[in-house]
Amino acid sequence: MIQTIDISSYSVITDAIRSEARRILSDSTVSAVIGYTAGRRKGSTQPIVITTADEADKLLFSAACLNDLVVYLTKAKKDVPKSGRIGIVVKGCDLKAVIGLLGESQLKRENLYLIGIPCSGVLGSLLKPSAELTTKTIASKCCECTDRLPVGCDFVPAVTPAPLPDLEKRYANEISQLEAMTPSERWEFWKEQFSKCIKCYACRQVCPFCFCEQCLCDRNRPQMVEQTPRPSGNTAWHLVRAMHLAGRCAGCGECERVCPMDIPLNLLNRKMAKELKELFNSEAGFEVRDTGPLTSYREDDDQSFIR
Amino acid sequence: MQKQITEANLRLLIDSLLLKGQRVVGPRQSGTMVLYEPLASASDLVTDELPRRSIKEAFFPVCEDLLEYRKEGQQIELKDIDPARFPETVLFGVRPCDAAAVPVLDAVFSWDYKDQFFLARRAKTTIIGLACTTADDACFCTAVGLSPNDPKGSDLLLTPLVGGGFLVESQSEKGLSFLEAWKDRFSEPDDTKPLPLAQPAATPFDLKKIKAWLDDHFEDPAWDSIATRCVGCGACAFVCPACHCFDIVDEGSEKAGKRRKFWDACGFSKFTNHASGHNPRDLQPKRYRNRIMHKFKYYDDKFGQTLCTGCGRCIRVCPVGIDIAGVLEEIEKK
Amino acid sequence: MHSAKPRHDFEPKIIAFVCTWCTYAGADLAGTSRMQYPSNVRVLKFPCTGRIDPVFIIKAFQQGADGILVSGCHPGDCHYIAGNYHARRRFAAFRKLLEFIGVDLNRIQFSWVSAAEGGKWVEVVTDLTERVRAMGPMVEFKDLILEEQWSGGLNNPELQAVYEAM
Amino acid sequence: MCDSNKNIYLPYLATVEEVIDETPDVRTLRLVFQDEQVRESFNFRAGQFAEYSAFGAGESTFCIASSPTRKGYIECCFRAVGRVTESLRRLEVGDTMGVRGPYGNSFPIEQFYGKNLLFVTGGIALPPLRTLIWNCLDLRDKFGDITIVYGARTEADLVYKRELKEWEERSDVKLVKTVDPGGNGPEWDGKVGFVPTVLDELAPAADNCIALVCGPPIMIKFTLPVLEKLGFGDEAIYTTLENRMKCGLGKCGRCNVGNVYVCKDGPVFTAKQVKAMPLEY
Repeated sequence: MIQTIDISSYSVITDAIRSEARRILSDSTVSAVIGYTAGRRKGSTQPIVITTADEADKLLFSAACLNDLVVYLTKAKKDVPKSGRIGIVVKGCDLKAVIGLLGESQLKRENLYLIGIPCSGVLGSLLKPSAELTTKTIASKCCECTDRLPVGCDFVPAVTPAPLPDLEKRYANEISQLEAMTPSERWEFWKEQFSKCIKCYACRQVCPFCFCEQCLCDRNRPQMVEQTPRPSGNTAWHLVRAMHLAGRCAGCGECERVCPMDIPLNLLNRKMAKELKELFNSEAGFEVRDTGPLTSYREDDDQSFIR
Repeated sequence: MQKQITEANLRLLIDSLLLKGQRVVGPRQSGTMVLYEPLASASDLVTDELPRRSIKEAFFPVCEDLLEYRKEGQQIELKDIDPARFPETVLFGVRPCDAAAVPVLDAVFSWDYKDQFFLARRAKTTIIGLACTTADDACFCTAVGLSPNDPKGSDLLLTPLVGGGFLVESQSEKGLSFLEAWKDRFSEPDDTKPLPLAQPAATPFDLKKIKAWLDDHFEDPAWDSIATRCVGCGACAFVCPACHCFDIVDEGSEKAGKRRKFWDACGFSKFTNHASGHNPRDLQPKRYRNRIMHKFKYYDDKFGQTLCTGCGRCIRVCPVGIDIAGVLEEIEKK
Repeated sequence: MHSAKPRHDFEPKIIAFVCTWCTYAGADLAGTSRMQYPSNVRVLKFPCTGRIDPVFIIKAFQQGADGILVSGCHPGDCHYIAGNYHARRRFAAFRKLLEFIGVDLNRIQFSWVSAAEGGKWVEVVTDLTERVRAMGPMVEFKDLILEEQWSGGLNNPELQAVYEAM
Repeated sequence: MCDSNKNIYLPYLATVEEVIDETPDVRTLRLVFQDEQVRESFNFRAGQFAEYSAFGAGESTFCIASSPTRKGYIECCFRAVGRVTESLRRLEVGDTMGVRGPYGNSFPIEQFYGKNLLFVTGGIALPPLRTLIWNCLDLRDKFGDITIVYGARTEADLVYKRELKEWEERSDVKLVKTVDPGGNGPEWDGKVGFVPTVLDELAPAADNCIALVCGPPIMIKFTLPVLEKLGFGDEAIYTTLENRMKCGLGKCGRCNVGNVYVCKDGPVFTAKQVKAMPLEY
């Protein structure tokens, strides 16, 4: 039964963000604020970098504010001004990306002014931006979200998000469905998904953790992954990305949302997160860890699979 | 020549084409989206949604082999691709914004050197267009001089009629010969009224004025405010019916392998990266500027046409919500 | 001198990623002590198991490997102190990913073989070769190489002729 | 020579006839086409380029370094910087490689008849002008005096050392070779200094003279003002642009500077054309 989700708090949040942005820009605590602004189409939003106080009224927060703005802080985006302290609007899932990047010393906490959002969920896709937020159109990541109230931010609008109706845990169900399949069925499922990929690299370009100067898959000396969008090269590409994100991915789900071919990429990352939690009891959360699960070890790690 | 065909006869026509071993490509449900794909049977045809990728793929594939090489000792033997092996194809249900882009691409692919990979497929393909009765707020074909029932590029144009069935208008020789070959499926047009066409909510752009601004605003701070948010992926270029840039790479070993041509996009940083590391377009706004310039100025300078048909796909798939219609509006106001 | 090798219809291609300090030396010991083991294994020498990147394993499968062996120093013996500990975690995670996309994990074997364990090396290689031989060729990745997107597909004349003849 | 149903991406096969190491990392290959018919029909003009295939690695773009007046072979000169050039470097005499071309426009040599010619170039940028130099020397009487100003970082970086000697010995050519400060060995007989400064000292007369400039962007940036100071008009200065290319024949949309396609409208441009282009090269 489809229920609409109460997001009345978003208008209060929008005003709070605007006044906060105006304040921190006018007394120059920050040199720029990265937030969301309205797009041309009804209900659509775009990321925006504002640098003056009177631009603060452009900021808003709505159910269509899906982007993980943290990608603009990484060094992959050289053209966003990096001087001085930067303000940024972050939802709970985005904040986990900031925490991950702090742990990997890509960002410095003192250069950030985090505007946390008490989030009641966002849309799953912007193909129809004016869609109403319901239990059907809500993003899959929000159904399993446990961090609605961001922790450790510089400013959080004093609003408590309305309790969410209980939502079907889509990722958990899909992963268990896939795990129940036989290996050849799983291979067929993923072969069909990966052969749809057209190598547009949107999943890499929006990912806050994909900040390599030159991606392994863009190199040809040595050429480890095929460049052409053929099923074989696509499979290798998505496996390499899943391994590179294992233990780091914060679950912002942007890779899956931006894929023009609707490939369920976040399934791979959620599965790896689940396995790493079981194997090494480590999870991307709100506390800064300077070594991830795959960059540290313990003497007594499980080695039952090793002869 | 005008004819009429009922929904049932159209499906029968598709099935008989398939039985003849003809490849029929049309919009088909593929998982959670609609894509132009080869149809297994007429029931696959979906006519109520704009496919996620454009029809350029039927002429300019995502990835195709250019040649095959094999090395014996110091000698190399090259195997060419025989254009006769491009499959004869009939495209059903092609949207006017897709069909209109194909003749635009003819210009670049036959500029001095004839790219047989595009032109041979073009010659072996019949395009049957389908007028649009629904549009969403991303469509802006009327803003770039096209319309929901624009015959440009289609060999036959189907216009949905009230109560099902389609009015068929032939637009080219190929369309006429197709009607001739299958005349028993078609009937004479009675005067049933066509369904109301879609009205995209976009006011027409003055493309000349936009081009004039682009002519002398290569260096302009506006590009930064427009394109700083662009993250440099290729989604907009790959779903676009008019973008035609590609890359060529060898795949295989030194002993044997293939040379392949596949889609590329000017949004990528490595698109113009020199071996010395120098990159003329090092920052993202410069790359997005090239996209707008190529579509609305360079292609006009070279071939007198606009490399955009207003399908709105790039607006729908852009990860950061860059809206090309919004950008054009902003430029037009300047 | 060595017994006549039994003829098999399927000879699996096994790729062994080994660390040069322990397992490679162990394999060398097996050779110098005239131990017999199947020749299906191709050995790739790495400075440490920590240097073995999962993308190498994917590449090996793409190039036609039917079985993969990754072997290095026992925990604590690593010449670089912690290379094998990191590898242990990395491959524990990578196994789960491969399993999730449908690769049969019996095709991949991880082992610790020290420089003195020539016998264990022979044992590991022989077991893996027999196991993979029983499972048959690794078809998933081999078929994948031939897959195309629909638009790039070409008619092959022989198939077309057969079709018309029907 | 592009009949309609030919695969325009199919290269001609050519055998490596001779390998010359110009500097430790720059090599010249002399190629002979294997197909008799191609050997006869392949004619090009000075300034055109070709796509050279190292099968298994890909294709690379270099100018055709030999002169159109020398029949039966073509030469290319490259530095081993990437996957394709490394693979080309591994070729020995007798190996096969692919050549696709000739592409692009060329130097309007007919307009240079009766004029003096000033060649200004540096490092590995000599090959694009060398084809023109030899072309003019083979029709020597059609031109006024020919001056060549050629510089490199060090003595070892000078390319075509044999031919530099030849040009020095010829009476109808004035060669001024230079190395960057500190790059000269003990018995270095040429000048010492950057090319623009050496050109400034030389101060060749500008009237009835065409300047042909080719070199790294930094050299061009400092050479053009010197030429303007000496009185060379924008129409009288020719240069070639190097952009990343893939197809070489105007399809893959990669080499454009503004609306100019370097592979179709170039690579040879006058300084006037280059100044009209947006700063995107």
